Amino acid sequence: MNQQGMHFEKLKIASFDFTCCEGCQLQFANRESSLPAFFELLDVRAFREISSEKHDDFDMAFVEGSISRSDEIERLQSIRKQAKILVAFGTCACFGGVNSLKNRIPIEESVVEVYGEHPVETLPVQKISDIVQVDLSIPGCPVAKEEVERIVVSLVTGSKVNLPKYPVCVECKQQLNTCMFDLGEICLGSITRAGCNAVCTSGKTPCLGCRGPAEDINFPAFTELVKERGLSENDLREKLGFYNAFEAYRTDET
Amino acid sequence: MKLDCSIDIHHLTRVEGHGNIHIRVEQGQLVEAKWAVVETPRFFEVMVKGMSAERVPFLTSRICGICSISHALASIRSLERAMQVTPPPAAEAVRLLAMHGETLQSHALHLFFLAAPDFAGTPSVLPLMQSHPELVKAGLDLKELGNEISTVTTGRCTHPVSLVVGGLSKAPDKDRLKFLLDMIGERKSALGLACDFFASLAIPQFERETEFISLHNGVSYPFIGGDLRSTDGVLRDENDYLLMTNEYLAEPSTSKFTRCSRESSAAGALARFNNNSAFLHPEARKAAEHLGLRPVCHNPFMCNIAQLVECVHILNDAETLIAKLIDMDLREIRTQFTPKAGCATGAVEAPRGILYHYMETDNEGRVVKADCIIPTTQNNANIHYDLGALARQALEEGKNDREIEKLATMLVRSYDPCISCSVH
Amino acid sequence: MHDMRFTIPRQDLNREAFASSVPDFNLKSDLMKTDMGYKCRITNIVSLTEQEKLFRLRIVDPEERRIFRFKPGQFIMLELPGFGDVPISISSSNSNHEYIELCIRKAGHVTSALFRIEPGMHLAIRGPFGSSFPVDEMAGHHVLLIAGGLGIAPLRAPLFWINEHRDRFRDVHLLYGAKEPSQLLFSYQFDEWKTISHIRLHTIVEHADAEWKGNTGMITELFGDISIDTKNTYAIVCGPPVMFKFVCSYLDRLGIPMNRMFVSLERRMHCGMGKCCRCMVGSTFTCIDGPVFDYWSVMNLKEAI
Amino acid sequence: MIYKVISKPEFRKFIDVLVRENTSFGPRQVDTAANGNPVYQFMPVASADEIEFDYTATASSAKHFFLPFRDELSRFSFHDRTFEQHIAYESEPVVLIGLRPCDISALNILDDVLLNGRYPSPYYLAKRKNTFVIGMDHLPLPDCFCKSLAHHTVSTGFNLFCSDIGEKYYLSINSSKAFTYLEEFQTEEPSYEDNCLMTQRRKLISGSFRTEVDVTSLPSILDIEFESPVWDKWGAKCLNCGTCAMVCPTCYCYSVDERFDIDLKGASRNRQLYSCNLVDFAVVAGGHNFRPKNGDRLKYRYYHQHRGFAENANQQICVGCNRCGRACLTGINPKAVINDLRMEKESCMTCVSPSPDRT
Ligand SMILES: Cc1cc2nc3c(=O)[nH]c(=O)nc-3n(C[C@H](O)[C@H](O)[C@H](O)COP(=O)(O)OP(=O)(O)OC[C@H]3O[C@@H](n4cnc5c(N)ncnc54)[C@H](O)[C@@H]3O)c2cc1C
Ligand code: SF4
Ligand code: SF4
Ligand code: SF4
Repeated sequence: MNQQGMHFEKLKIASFDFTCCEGCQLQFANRESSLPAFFELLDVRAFREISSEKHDDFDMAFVEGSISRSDEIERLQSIRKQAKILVAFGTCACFGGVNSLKNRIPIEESVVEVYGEHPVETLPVQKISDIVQVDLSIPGCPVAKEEVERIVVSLVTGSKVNLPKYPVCVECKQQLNTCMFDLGEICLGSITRAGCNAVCTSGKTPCLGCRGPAEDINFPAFTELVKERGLSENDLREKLGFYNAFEAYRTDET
Repeated sequence: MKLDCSIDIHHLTRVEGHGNIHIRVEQGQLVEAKWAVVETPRFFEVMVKGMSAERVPFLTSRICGICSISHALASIRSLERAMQVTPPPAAEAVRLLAMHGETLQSHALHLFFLAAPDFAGTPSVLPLMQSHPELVKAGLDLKELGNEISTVTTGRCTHPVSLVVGGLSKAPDKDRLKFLLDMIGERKSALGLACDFFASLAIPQFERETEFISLHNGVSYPFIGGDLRSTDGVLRDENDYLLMTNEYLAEPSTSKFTRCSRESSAAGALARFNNNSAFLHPEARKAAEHLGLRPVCHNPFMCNIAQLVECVHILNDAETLIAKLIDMDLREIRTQFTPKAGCATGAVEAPRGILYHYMETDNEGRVVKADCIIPTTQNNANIHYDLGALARQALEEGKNDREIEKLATMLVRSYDPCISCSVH
Repeated sequence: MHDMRFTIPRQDLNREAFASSVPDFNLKSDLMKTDMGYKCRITNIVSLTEQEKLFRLRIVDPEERRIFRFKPGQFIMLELPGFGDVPISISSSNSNHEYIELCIRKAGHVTSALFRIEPGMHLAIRGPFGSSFPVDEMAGHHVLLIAGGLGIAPLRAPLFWINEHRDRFRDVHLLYGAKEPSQLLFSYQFDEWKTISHIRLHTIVEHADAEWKGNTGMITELFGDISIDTKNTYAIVCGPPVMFKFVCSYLDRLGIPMNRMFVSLERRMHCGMGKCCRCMVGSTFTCIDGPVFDYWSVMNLKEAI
Repeated sequence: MIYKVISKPEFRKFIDVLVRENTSFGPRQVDTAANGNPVYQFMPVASADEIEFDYTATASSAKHFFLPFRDELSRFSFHDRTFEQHIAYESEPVVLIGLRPCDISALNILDDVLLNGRYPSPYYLAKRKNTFVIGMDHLPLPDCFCKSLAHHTVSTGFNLFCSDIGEKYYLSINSSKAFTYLEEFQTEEPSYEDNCLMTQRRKLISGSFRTEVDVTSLPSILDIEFESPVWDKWGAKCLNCGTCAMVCPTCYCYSVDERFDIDLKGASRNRQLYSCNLVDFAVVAGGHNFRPKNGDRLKYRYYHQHRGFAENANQQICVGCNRCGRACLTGINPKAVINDLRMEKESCMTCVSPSPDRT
């Protein structure tokens, strides 16, 4: 591809999934009107969900899902060896995602609960960066395809790949939404990284923080505000724990 | 020379999730034919424990990236039934429309991205973008329409945001509904093109007598709730889902298998069609005729065709539904409720078949026990037994190992399995 | 009934009409600043070091070339379509109307993209923007030009001016410091400056290499070499904030009046027009009130350095 | 200016015709807050019935009709080694109904900033010229403090302004367009009685303010208190969420980004409203942040609102609508912050310990 006198190379990508719902990978096939142009930017070397072709010579690996079995660890490590750029793709990959809720209960209990006396192998859920080095994180449950498109275009052209550093409230206010706090709900929008176009609060459901913490958040002021407004601390705990994205900030109290 | 072969497909491509096919033939005799699901288990039934009812649909929708709306609605239905909450009629209409969006999107994805390459002999849809641009465009147009319907009704196409216990957190915007109506009008031609393409394909001839199970309500083509009915004549109440499924473990699969009156049964578009073809929109019935689909059809490859017929139904039904919604007062969309203890099943027809969520709540509306039975789980046994029968028939027809392998993969894909879902 | 549809005729909104509706709006050159750039062709690129390149740009349209005029110290917004625009000081002579030169360091995303382009390509500039060095006021005085590292880029414009009007100035010293000898930019012009323009050049590096025979240390150490009549001296200081903090307070102690010392400030900028507020320092816009400030103003700006 | 009175039913008729013919926005109730208060926003309206003429104040200002939150400034299309740049300043005509005096004052301030400076903004001008503004007065909310900034009345910047004098609206007509449109409807010259009612109305509004913020000599106080602990105190509460700036009618700082189209055949240059409270507002190449602390950033918003502009045009740009105060989750509001600064100043003058906790 030549544009403006510069030469751009297609991205040699591969997409892999681990413990997850595959909803993020599915976004590759969404935003149909720009799909043909989108795939023009990619040289898909391996992508089991949509293609039977499989080659090992990719530069960039999109890794979806969290890690919860020993074979997954091995598979991830071999992907890391091959990939020049490894992308943690989606909330499960970036933070562990909803799967991490399992970690609240001892593993054996979970196995017995679901599989009775036929045990299956399973480990506590880990995020991708617990196992291998991650070069780029694209959070979201699911990832926002528009943002994925933008990032892919940036990678192809060599322009800046950036996620917003500010929180969801900015986008929420731009949509003229009524603040969930005014509707009596705890919302994680003010501590969560924007980029989703405030999709949840625009649908009048509180932000559960799938995109993880915004840059340099004021977590103490946030928990203080929940207390001051007399909102349920149980609810706060449930929300902060939902995607495991605020692990680093949680204290025994929250 | 008698055929000796061993087909070992590790992580079948172009399906959602991880599944393996093993077929072993010695001296022209089938020794083994096996379908194994090797997906990593996620333990949603454990995760959901202790969670407040209002949060549950947001969690369970994450069971599946394709049919998240079905999962959300199955949970919502079980919780609403458990706590005796009646959603307002407008909310029910919007939910049905949301199901239509999801089904259309899912069917289009399956038909064009996952199944069509088999018939065209390409590894994926990507080469088809060059060789069959109109066909791919038709597929994308339909898929986009499905996604747009989901977005207008639930706020987002994957993982809905406004489906909540009690109704909807936000009503769809009427201007956007009107826009959908125009979009449907425009995209009917894409559907026609798809029907002509699939009518021209040589669908493999293979039959194995099967018990087909789906929802049934006796008045309309079923999507949300109703009785459980099988083509073998079983009819049960929604709450008796366990008697309809009889889950059992089939190692090494991490997904369970089910059965009803026979060794296996099937759910999905074909099952819905076989049980409810009378309730299809007349246009869809016409399309079925054109595509050579008649109840009760026992050829699993015809699943693809049944999905296409359902797309016709959906486009036409969505039109009526949207027109109705535009005339409705959409302010009353959420019933406030007080949490209470209870238990119930919520069954919906997900794109791949009947989906059950069973939930028990405590006084605060927190889930104390949950059970989810996924359509693909209900198809696993059928896929497994079909594989054997298919291999046997192919051997009789003198097919070689490559042909058998191709047929086997096509067979599994026709079921449109959603594996990570089945190992939730 | 009147037609209640409320519209303003389209032609009201095109550029010409817009310009006439705002008093003192000098159509072409002002619009060239705000949105529509001057399209330029890159005629030449010189690699100065691994991190710095000198770009020569020629405005494509002859009429636009005629309009574009700037003063030493001003900057332009350089637009690389698709990548973005960045503020860059003009590093060539303002009496040269054929082309402009920009000395650019690879610092981030837009500047890195600039490093991938080749002569012949087109890009755009908006401007010129900002305040300039008071070269007229400086006439008749001694001049100290002090540059650290890339600071030589904005200093080249006043340097050219002085060279071209050498007889108007008394002693001119150029004090130039860099981290390493290889990072002294424009060394190929040193002889010309010294012999033809009679500029006293003093260089210093922080880390010498085997070949380096000159001074080593911080730039302030060069002051020992020169004697200046502080009452009759103007100074221009360009370089990283830490440097001019040191240098200016040193010159202050030597007795150069604060309003005769000039610095060029850097901030994040998007518009160059005092609208986006990204470059606000206190109540001052770096882009329109600056980038050239006298040291007195800088001292009075909170957060300036 | 021409003054008229119009009966309320006739006024509704006028509005109805106007909004049916044009793309229009007016106050509508979008929600009911948990405390029972209605939440209003300027929303699309297609008939007079959809407009809440007796609303209180909208949660977000009308700023985005003139400065969209996100706006494409220009487009580039690429050909080989060169490109074309396209700019469209046009904007569709819009009718805005129900703006409060403070909202209109805010537009006048934006006019000052964006049209009267050295580089007037054609984008803004196009929108401003193509918007028909109908103002309406109201009784202040308990926390409105526009009177402290003398923005509770307004005499320019609108096409038509309506004051509620009971049975009728008292109209101030400020554009020929408004005058011509109204010719089709029944209006009357204000009678002596109408004028009295109007004076009473003004008095009533003026006397109803319950919040006062002393903004005299604020610019210099802010200057002196640049290092004040007050900024740390409020900074500790600030979430850097930008909500205040988004809802504010005069916060106009922005950011620009450029994006290639997905087919790489073109690119767009976009403006996005930003806020000095956002964490990366003052970050430069290499990652240095000139304002690394919450308090620094919060301070800058107050500087810009209450001091920054003062040096340029000798007016503060805050109009006292208190939208920011109402929207701030942690309760940061101009009244509290400014009072704190004043206290700080006064406590210093009397040599009392400058405790930041004292309010
Ligand atoms: C008045 C002025 C004159 C300058 N003159 C020169 C020069 O002659 N040569 C030179 O090499 N550099 C100069 N700079 C610095 C140059 O503008 C930055 O290095 C450049 O903006 C970095 O952009 P980037 O996209 O490569 O970096 P990134 O870090 O990717 O920056 C992204 C964006 O941030 C903004 N930004 C970041 N850093 C700066 C900064 N320091 N100043 C202004 N905006 C910034 C820009 O808008 C840029 O597009 C000057 C800066 C100013 C303010
Ligand atoms: S609803 Fe959430 S995201 Fe929106 S403004 Fe309120 S806290 Fe922020
Ligand atoms: S002052 Fe309030 S609204 Fe503004 S950024 Fe801080 S927390 Fe958000
Ligand atoms: S700073 Fe606050 S009170 Fe002042 S104009 Fe803005 S939103 Fe209104």
